Amino acid sequence: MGQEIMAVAAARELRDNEMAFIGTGLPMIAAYLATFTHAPGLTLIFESGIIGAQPRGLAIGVGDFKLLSHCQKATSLYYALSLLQAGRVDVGFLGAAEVDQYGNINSTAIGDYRRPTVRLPGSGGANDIASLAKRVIIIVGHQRRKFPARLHYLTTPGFLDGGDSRRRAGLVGGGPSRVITDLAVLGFEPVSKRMQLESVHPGVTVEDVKAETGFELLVPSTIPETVPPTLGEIRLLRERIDPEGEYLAPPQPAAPKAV
Amino acid sequence: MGQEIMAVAAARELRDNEMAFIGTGLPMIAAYLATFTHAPGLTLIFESGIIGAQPRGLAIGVGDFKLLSHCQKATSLYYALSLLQAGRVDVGFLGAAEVDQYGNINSTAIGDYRRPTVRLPGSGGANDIASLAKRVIIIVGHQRRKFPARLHYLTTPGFLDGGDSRRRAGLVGGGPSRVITDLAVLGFEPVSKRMQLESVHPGVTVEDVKAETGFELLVPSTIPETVPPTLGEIRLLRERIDPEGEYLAPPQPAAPKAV
Amino acid sequence: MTQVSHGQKLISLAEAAALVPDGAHLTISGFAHSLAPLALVRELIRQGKGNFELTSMGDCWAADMLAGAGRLKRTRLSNYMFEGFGRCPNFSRAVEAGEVEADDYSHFAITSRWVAAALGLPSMPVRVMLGTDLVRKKPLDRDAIAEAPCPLTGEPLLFVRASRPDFALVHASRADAEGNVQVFGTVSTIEEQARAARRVIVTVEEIVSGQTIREQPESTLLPGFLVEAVVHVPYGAHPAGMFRHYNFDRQHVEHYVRAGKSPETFRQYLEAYVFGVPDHYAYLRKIGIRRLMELRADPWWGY
Amino acid sequence: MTQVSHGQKLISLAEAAALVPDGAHLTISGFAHSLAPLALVRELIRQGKGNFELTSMGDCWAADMLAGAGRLKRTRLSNYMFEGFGRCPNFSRAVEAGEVEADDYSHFAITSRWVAAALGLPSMPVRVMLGTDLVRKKPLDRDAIAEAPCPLTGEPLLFVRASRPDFALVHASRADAEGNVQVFGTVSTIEEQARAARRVIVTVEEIVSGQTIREQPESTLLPGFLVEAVVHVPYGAHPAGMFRHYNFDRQHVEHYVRAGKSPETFRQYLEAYVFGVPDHYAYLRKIGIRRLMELRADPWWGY
Repeated sequence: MGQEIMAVAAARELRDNEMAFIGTGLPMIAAYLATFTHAPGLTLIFESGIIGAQPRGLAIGVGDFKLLSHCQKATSLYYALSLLQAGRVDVGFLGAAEVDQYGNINSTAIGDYRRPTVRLPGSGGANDIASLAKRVIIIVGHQRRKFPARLHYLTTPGFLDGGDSRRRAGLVGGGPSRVITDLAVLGFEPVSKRMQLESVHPGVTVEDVKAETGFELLVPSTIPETVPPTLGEIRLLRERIDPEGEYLAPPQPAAPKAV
Repeated sequence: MGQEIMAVAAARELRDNEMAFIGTGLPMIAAYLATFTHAPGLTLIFESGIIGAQPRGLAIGVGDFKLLSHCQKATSLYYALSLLQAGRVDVGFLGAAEVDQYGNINSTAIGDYRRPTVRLPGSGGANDIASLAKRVIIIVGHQRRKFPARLHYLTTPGFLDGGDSRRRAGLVGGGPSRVITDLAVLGFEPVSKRMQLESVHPGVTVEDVKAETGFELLVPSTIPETVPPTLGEIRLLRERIDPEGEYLAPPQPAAPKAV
Repeated sequence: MTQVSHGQKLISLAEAAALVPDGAHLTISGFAHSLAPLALVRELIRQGKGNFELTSMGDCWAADMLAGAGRLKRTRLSNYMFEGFGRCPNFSRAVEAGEVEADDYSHFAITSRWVAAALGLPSMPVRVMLGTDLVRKKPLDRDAIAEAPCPLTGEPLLFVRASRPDFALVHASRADAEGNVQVFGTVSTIEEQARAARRVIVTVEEIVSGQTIREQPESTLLPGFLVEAVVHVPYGAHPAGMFRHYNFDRQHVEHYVRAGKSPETFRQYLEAYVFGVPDHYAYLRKIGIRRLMELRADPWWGY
Repeated sequence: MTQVSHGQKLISLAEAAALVPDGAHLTISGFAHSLAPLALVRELIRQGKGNFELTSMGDCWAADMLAGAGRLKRTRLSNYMFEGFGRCPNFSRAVEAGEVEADDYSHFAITSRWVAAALGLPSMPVRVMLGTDLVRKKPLDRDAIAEAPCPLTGEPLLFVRASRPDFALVHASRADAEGNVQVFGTVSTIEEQARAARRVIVTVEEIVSGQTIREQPESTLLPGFLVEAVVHVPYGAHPAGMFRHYNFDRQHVEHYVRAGKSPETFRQYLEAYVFGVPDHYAYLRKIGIRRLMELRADPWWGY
């Protein structure tokens, strides 16, 4: 259910006819859900060079041949990413190993950069998406170690040091607009650019969110509950988009799969 | 015969396995001749985006579908010209409305630039070729008005003001190596970069060349005669490359062509 | 999981021309005698549109027709020439008469202005034009170029400013109703022009299904999101040609070049082929079915 | 007028690996589980080659194999991840152990370093990496980037220096004997890598005639003059896949990732699949014909 409400909350952030830069996993599920509900005119772009994908089923990655087959344009990584720099991409999705109070992300290393405790995959297109898309939605599990006071490495820009530091650095994209977790939906206070709570998911308290956040979170006086998934959304997720439960917890114990 | 000796002299400037940026008319005839004689491994590139052409017959322009059909790579103008900037092109050919003593070329305007007496086509890729190719061969009819002391407009760089002014301007290509006319073959003195006579065509005197040159030409003490076309070269030109006499004076009065 | 079909972009030639206002800054496809959206240019002239500004690489045909009809105000260009037939008669005369302002670039530099815009950069560095009058004489574009050293190596470079024309007018081989465009053969600067322009109108030889496009997504030059409108115009480049569809019309080109020798004879040409025909099919009827059939490409050689 | 055939570029896999010296600076094709020249990488390891430097966008497979075999000295990279299977085990462990030096970029910035080289520019401006540790922490490449304003607009930009690796190692769909290369599907950064590198070696699924290439010249990614050597290696990307030829081998990937969990088990993997097989066909026999057939792509969907 945590996964499902994240997918639904993310899907609702997408508007019809937008250009969306998509990663795999929950962002892809959210994009499919949006396409089947309120945003049929969404154009899906993947950094692998796939433009206007018409995917048959869930893909395991942005390079998946399922996304490539019968897309509108099969091209290069440089082409896809240059669409971002040209300001043509409305919204991008990002995951994170760590995210700080200004929406900056670490996906490179835990510990010292030159001799890390854990070497992570690195930016990939994440820095590009976060630097350049009109807005960015971060999807991340809400655990205290993932919401630290200070990142080990700043891979991907949110609002940097807050205020107008992002614009002053020369970053032309709009920055993160939402952080969607399994506990809550968060946003950014317009002037300071500090992260603030927008809504808590059903059954979650403000204190639950604070307990799993390693920095001081802005909490407006009234916090609504996240609008829960509708039955229609749940059915689309479970029956049409991810019937095997590859990304979402399966509704019942999965049968053993043939290899 | 003037055209034929120009084509032969130009062909001899090409070496096997070079990358050659080709225009239409005499440069194309010269390239074909080189391919059929000493340079079978020549790669022909056209600014229109045609790489590795295998032309069936003479083309009327660099955009001709005869060049495009069954080439190795059909691409964009930007791609073709960027090969020049990457230093991958050994030799380029240029025509000229005017050429000065440093091999600078005008192909833009005669008279005042803003209100010219004669508006010419403009640089096209000529400035790019002359700026960037390792060496450039200029092919032009030898008439005094085409060899002026001062250009009306400097479209395409030769050695600019001579000496090392070309390098100082930031131009990375080697500049013009030869000027081939219907009277002579000319080159450039290595230090001053002024144009100097290299050889005169059979039946032409040094005085003939000087009379048709509007600036002071460097003339070394001994000037050989241009090696005349061989019978084999003449036969290739007249029988195989340009049997209709489209660019070379036909060997006998042409029959009226059907439209 | 099939995609819901997007808004239809197919419109008529008259509707397409009506989108373009007087005084617009245009960039138009074309290289020598191919890829020119001449049916659309004729319709613009027919509708009385003009006072245009152009940014041009190889659209000799569009530029010369617009100049000859008195619809061209100024142009930044790298080359206007009718390959194999000499100078563009109307354009040359208009510049010589002071009726059209011109500012010259090299092919690579003018294209780099579109590349900068396509890449979302304020400018692109190039190593051309340096030391020449292309840099020194800039009646229109003094602030569009700057010599500056590479910040990393100190090498001298020329930075050319991103150019964002109001419209790219493009003729291509085929498209689907969502505006995905494919081109057979060389693609000239169509991609750079379309990515640089604020709005893109494409005329095509054939409308095909989205499925046809998606069977060869490697061949898509312009994805649908770049394209605002698509117009089906067979022989839409005539008298220029389209690789794999038809050759340029040498007879008609010679006729045009002769007509262009004087304003009087060119006015007669426009009367006959633009004002005197109500639409593109009337134009094609005037050219004649026999001639159109003669121009068709051989399916093996593509021309 | 037919063209005389050029020097033959077809060589064996062993000959191709022998061209690459110890300590070379490499760039290798690959995006996620596709386009990886893994037969060539295995042959490099088999021949004892190592001490390599990499400049990388998406060649997770090559990088992880080289790191696991102790052949990788340093890398500038934007991302190494086995999509759907987590981190690259050997690479991550090697960095954590201080055995491999890493310097991080974004995809767009590292690719722009090849774009600069491809275009013959000393550097390219980008609007990414600004404000982050990708700019501040540069153990290898302090002088490869510089923040500087656009000379025309004053906007803040990051200039990244042209990168010219010694070799680009590429796996592609098909080529002819002159080295003209075509790729089905997305092309990752193959074009930028091949244009940036000093020497280019391409392994391909199929060798086709020059005529076949010339029938679809629009599909040629690398023209022959860029390519020094071509090697025919069917299933040369295994366990990665090739669009329209075969899918990546999920079973084998899972096996590899498990083996990569410790140096000991990965040594066993190398023994079994690299050192224990004399050549690529022996490797394919070990994978098994039945499995290779299972991986074949459906001709309609391409996977």
